[in-house]
Amino acid sequence: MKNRFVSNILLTFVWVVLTGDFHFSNYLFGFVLSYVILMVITKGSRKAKYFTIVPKLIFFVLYFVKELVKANLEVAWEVMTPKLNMTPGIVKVPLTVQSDVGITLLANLITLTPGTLSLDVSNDKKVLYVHAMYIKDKEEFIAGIKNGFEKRILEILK
Amino acid sequence: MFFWNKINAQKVISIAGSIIAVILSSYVFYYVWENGTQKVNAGNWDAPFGIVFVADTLAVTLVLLTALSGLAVSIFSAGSVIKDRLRFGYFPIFHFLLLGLTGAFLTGDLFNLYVWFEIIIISSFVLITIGGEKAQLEGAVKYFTLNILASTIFLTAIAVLYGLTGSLNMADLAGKVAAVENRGLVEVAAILFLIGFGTKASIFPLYFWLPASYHTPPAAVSAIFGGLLTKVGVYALIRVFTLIFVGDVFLGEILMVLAILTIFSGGVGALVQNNVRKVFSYLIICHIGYMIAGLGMFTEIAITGVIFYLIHDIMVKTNLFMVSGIIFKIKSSNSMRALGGFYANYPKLSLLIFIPLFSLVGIPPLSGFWPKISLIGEGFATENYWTVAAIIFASFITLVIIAKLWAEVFWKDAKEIPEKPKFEYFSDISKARKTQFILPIVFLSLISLYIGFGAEHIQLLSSRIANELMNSQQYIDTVLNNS
Amino acid sequence: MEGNVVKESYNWVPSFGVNLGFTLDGLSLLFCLMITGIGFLVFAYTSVYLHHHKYLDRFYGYLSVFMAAMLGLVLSDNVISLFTFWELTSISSFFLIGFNNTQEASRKSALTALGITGLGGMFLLAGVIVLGNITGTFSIAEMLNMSPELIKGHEYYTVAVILLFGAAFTKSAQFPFHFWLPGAMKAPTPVSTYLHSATMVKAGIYLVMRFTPVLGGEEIWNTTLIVVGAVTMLYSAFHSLFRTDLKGVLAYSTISALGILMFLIGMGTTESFTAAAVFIIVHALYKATLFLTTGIIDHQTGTRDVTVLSGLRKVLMPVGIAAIIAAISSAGIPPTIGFLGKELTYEATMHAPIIATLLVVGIVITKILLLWAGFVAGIKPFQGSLPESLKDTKMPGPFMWVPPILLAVLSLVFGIMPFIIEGSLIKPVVSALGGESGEIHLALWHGFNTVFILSLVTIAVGTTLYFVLKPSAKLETAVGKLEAASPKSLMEKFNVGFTYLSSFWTRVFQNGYLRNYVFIIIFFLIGMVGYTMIGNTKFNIDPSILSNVSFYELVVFIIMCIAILFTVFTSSRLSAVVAMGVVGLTICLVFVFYSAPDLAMTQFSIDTLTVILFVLVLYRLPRYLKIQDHKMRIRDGILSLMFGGLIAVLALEVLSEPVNTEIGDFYAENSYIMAHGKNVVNVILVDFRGADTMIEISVLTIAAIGVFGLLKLRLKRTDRVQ
Amino acid sequence: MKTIILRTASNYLLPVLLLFSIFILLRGHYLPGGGFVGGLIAAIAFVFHSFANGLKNTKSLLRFHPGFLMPAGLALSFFSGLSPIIFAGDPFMTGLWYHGHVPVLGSVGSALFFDMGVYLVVVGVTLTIIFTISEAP
Amino acid sequence: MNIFIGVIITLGTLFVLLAAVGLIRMPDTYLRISVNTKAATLGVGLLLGGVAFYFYDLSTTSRTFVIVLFLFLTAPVGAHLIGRASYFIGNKLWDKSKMDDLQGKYQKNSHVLKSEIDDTPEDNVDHTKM
Amino acid sequence: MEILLAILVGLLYASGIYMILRRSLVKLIIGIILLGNGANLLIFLLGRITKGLPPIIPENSKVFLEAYADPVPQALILTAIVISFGLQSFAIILVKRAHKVVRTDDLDEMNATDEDS
Amino acid sequence: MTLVEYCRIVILPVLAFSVILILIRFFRGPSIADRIVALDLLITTGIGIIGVYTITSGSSTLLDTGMILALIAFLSTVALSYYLERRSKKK
Ligand code: NA
Ligand code: NA
Repeated sequence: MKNRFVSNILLTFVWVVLTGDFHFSNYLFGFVLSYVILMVITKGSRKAKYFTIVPKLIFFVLYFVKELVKANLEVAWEVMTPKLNMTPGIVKVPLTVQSDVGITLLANLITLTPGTLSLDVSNDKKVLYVHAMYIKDKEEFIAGIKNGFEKRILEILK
Repeated sequence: MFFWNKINAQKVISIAGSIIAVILSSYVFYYVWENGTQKVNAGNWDAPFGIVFVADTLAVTLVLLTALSGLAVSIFSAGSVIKDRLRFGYFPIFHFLLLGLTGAFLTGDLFNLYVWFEIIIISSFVLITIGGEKAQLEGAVKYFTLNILASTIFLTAIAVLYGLTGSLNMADLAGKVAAVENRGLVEVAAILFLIGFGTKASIFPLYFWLPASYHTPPAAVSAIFGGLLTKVGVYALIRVFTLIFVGDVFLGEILMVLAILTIFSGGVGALVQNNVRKVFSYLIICHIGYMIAGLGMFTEIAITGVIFYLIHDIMVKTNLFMVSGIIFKIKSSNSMRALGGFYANYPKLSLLIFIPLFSLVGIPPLSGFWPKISLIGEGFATENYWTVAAIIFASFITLVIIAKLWAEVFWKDAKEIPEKPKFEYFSDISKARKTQFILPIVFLSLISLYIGFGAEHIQLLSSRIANELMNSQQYIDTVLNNS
Repeated sequence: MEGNVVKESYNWVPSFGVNLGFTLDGLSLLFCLMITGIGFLVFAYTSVYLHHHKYLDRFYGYLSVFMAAMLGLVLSDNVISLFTFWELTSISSFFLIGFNNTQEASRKSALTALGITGLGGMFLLAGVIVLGNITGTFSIAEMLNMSPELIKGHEYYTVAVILLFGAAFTKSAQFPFHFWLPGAMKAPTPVSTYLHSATMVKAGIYLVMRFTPVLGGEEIWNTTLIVVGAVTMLYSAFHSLFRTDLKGVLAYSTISALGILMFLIGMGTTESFTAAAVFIIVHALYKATLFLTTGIIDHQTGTRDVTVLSGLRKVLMPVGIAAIIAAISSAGIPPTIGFLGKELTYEATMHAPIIATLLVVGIVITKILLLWAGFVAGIKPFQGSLPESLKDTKMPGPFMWVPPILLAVLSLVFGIMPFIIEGSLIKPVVSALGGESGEIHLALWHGFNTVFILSLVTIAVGTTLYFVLKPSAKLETAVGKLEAASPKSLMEKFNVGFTYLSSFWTRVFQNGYLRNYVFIIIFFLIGMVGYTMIGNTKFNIDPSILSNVSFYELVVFIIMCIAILFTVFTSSRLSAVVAMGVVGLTICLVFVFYSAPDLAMTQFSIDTLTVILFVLVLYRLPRYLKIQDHKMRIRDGILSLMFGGLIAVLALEVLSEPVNTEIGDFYAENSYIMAHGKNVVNVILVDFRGADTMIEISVLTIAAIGVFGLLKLRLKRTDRVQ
Repeated sequence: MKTIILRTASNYLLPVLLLFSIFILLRGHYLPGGGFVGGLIAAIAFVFHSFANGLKNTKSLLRFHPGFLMPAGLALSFFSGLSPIIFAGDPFMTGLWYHGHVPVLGSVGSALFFDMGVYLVVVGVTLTIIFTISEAP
Repeated sequence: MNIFIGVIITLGTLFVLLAAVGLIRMPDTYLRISVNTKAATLGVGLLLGGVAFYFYDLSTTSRTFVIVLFLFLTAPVGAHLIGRASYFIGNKLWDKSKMDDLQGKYQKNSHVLKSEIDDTPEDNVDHTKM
Repeated sequence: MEILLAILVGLLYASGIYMILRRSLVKLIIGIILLGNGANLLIFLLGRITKGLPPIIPENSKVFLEAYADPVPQALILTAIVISFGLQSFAIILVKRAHKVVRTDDLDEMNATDEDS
Repeated sequence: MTLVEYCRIVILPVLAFSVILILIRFFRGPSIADRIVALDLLITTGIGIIGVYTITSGSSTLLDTGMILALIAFLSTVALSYYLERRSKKK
């Protein structure tokens, strides 16, 4: 996977130098172009990982942005309305992801989303303690995280 | 710094470096003496745009004196400063301090002077705290705070001057400040400089850091502090008041009043001290007053006296703090009440110490005497009778104090001071190390004797410096390439 | 010899006009003979007196230095070199008085003597410098050649006279500076003989004599000398009555003699000069003899208590002879030279320019008392019966007893044959003083006249007194009670007072409280700057410099103000640190708004690091003190606000001055073209003003080494004391 | 602070910060930045790492004592200031320039090495101070 | 174009404003930390997006991109740490909070965080007892 | 804006001194830092302030095409800031050591070295 | 109204107003953590202000400061949290 990525970058540079156009858009174009070429010319099982992960990554980012906007609006509403209708609390979310990177990524994404805050991960890495503004139902909340961010992270890190 | 842990190598390098510094500065001194004021443009940018280093006679003289004191204290340090302190960068920082002093004397740029001052104070902070004993730290807190305060005031003064003239080069400022119409602001800037430098020079009422701290670090450190640190403040005062703010009557009067109070405070302070090093500390203040007085009179002869006194004082104060070190090494105390018996037990050493002690008093023809002729004479000529009275008072009180010290430490019977366990007494150390204690004192005493008996040379030098200072146009022309 | 002057000169510090110029004229010759002659005898005497002393070599060393200095003093033609030798005599005297330096009393006397003579030295220094100012030369010969009117008419004439008198009176132990001399008797007797009777104390006399032709003749000169001399001679002659220590008696009578000399010089007539010149010789001979004999008595018997001593003629006959001759000379009884001296003195006094009668009474009383003192010192120990305790007293070696005999014999010889000294010594001296030496004719017998009657009265009354009044410890104690009002104790009280003042002054300023130091410094700054600004500045703050304030700028201003105040007034250290972060951020924003991105970056990075530093250190530091002192806070607050206000006003004043951007423009123009950089600030840092940066990184390095040492270095117990 | 999140974050932030610091250093001659800020950022990067992973780990990452960077940086700056004396006979700190365009850096001259020296000193100083404090009892 | 930029900048500003209001209104520390991320994410993100579009060149675009990236990388870590620290120093949850699963899971001395409450209650950080 | 900045500078100086005048070591350090900030800002202000025109030569030009802020004060302040940082770190450590050795935070109790001994 | 004017007249004041609100929180606390959070948000807002200011001044080099702020601002938070934790451990 790493090799692919490096090749991709190198090809991008070759493209940029060849065309002599050093603008950002040309880099981007070169990257996409060499990505496609690499995808085409690579065979075998190793192919799968790098070339499936990039689209997943893109979708993941989009998903995150969606969540971000949604939560932002939610919190905005909360702040604007005169009465506080929150039901906050700290929820223990059991973790499926085991790698440090995965846990960190998950925790950070949760934090970045307004209204929720990853307080800490237990030392045995089994649970994540999340502070949230709206906990209508604990199980539902946990499921939301597990089926949302966590599932996608697991996919990417597979 | 690459020899961090090799103490002996550090000692050798330090002393060798100091010798080289003496040789180089002697050469530069000779060159300037023969060929007049020189300058170097750092980065090849002409003044006032780049930083310029100017070697006029005053600067090279002080550089030479710094190198001489540096050499003496370097040798003294090799013998007296304990291993642990050496391991923690004593020598590199000591040489940084000397470098800072040299730079401060040579620079022709006001902000660059500030930066050199900072290198001086940070080195001195480190040297004053190195070892971290209780007294050292207590003293250091005061030393630190008041010096930082002084630096800030100095910086404030630079800001005002830059705001008024847009320049930092001292020669350039000379012309530009003269052209400023709002004289009140110029005067305020001058006062800010006076307070900033005055704190470093330890004049009244800005001297408090000095008696609070100078006796706390090892004697070698006190020696270099006592000899040079306050003098760089005096130098800076001389420089700005002869080059940038010239001939302001109001300032002259202020300087005179401050000088009198400085002399008085230092004198009475020294009178009531019991610790030998504190006595010397207060005497530093007292004698700074002479120089400020001369600066306040602002005649060529008075400035000659100031310069002569400066030369004498650097040598003798450095020496005296080393003397205090050797006294401590012998008896493990610096308290006059506790000390005694030196004359009986160390007659030769006592006679050696007699030289700096009575040079300080200015017993003619020892070195401290000559500049008083100029100062007292000009005091009368400029009708500053109170200043004359103060100078006479100071000479007298110095005599009384030193005589008392002599009687207590040298004449009085040796008291039984309980031996400190594990204290490494002078008598315990090797001959080579004893030499490292005594040699620098001999060296500086010889120089003091030369200043006294060869006063003609020093007087010629001083009057040439005074002449250059009073006729600063030549300095300005050299720096700004005016022809 | 008369009028002949020998000159020798070596340029020493020509820039000051200081040379080692030596001139031997009549006045110098008189003193030179005393110095070398008595010096020679004292050297010989000492060889026995301090025979087994551990530090005899040192003693001879000091004595030689003194002798050289004294000779230099009287021979110098240059006032600066005269001063140099003057100070050297003080210093060598200090060492000689303190020769027995392990004794506290000895040290104390040495200090007192040095203190007084040192003070005089300062007067002399100032005096000769003033003289130099008046005359434009340091050469005495040149001063003598100047027209006296020029000097006496000068505005500094009085100052010069006062300063010189200050020097002379202290050195020559005139009232009220006399008290160091009795104290100096702690020195070994040869020292007392040599310095404190024959030579050093006469340096002041020499000085006055030397400058009589230059400065003398004016009323202030004469009157002061007469009054001070008269008071001194009477006061100390009277005081000698109450001493039981032989050396004490001698010391007071010496002071009295010195007073007489001042008194005589002050009259300023040829007669008085002659009298003075003769009396110098008289006194040198008899007083030296008496001191030497006293030394022998002390050395051989171990006591100088005159109430104990008697009958010593039986064991110390030759010494006794010398002493008795000296006593007779002292009493002014013929055929000693003392008689001659006294006659001349009376003669001169009778012709005194002012209140002659009163002065005659004074001088006669003095002489009577001195007669008593001389008898007590020279006759009393040898008279009467020898007490048991002194039976074993031995004669000392000849080196000890020959010198006093020689001196005593001289007293007789000069008395009988005064012409020996008349032409060789007296006349030259008088002419050096500006007197008419032609009028002088010395003879033992002056005829039966008023002076002779006065002499007879003196001798009669004095001798009677000697038999009536014996020295006694009781008297000494009784007079001791009066000591409280004596100059000595006044001086001591002044000393105590001054020391108290010194401690007080030192404690007030150097009181150990850092905040007081800061307070004084800032107070001083406000005072000075404020005074200057109120006096000089125009307060014309140009409104055009106050460009419009946007809302966001106002907000930044408000935030910073609040954050600063919060930093100052919060009671939690951590909150203060956080608030400083806010301050830092707002400063950073100011830098961004006003075109200084580099500064903004650096400021912010450094603020962050400072917070980190604080945090790493803070929990090892104590919480804020809970000290509430409202008065102090208000005082400090007012001071701080004044300081801040001053700086703000100063800033606005400067801003309304025209701006000069010459340097910045040069940098901007050349930044790319010559220094190949476009960020001018960076180019300044690494190129135009790279030297600053070089030093600055050195500062950082030193700070780091310092921190490292401060935290890592723990002195071992053994090193802690080094 | 033993939190997984901080530790992991520090592992990816450290290279980012270091890279950024060098970026800031190199562009200083043309745009805001330079040796000071660059050095401060690099130092902050290591300090951050030490918060997350403990001082020991950070030190083992560095392999040498940060104090060594101080003389090294001083020497580099000093010699780049000295180079004009040696190579061109010009006064101390006169700029020496390689006349030609180098990608990313623009012109290369003694000033760049000078700034690098500054960078090293700042890193060395800051780390020495902070590490010493952290270790002190 | 300018209108588009104006709109996203306005939106960004509003989010920042709301975060500020939230900071005032939110009743406990944890909630305040939570709303904090608003400004850091959408607010500043949109503002800088506007800047990028306004200048529309590589250097500005990359710089704004880097700023946002840095914020995304660092803000959550900071929030995590300060949230954790607030729990240690005993900041209580808003009294209308529904639950506190963290109750009793931290060890006072070691700061070890457990996934279950174990048998060392004396060492557990417990806000109800503080 | 100059007047506001002047007031700020004054306030920084005032608060710096006020803090130095207190008895606590920590306040002393804070005071020194505030004072340093004040001095830097004063240089900045007296070097005359210019809005939005950093002294950086535009990309495709060799000289400035429009007005620019005076770069000199900025360079000076940069040097001053860094130097103060060095001094302040030393100060902080000094205070820490002093507190540890002297065992007090009260500056009033640190006066042994001024006493006659 | 141009965009630049809009930014200057509307956007910057609104952001400045936000800053005042944040400052109120900073002032009120009550816990030190709240102050740290307020500082954090203040810096983030500061980045936004710098961004808008680059538009009004037309000088994009000022954005560089924003980069530094974004990257190292949280270090203060880290350090302060570190402190709070160690302090609570000590108790
Ligand atoms: Na969140
Ligand atoms: Na620089």
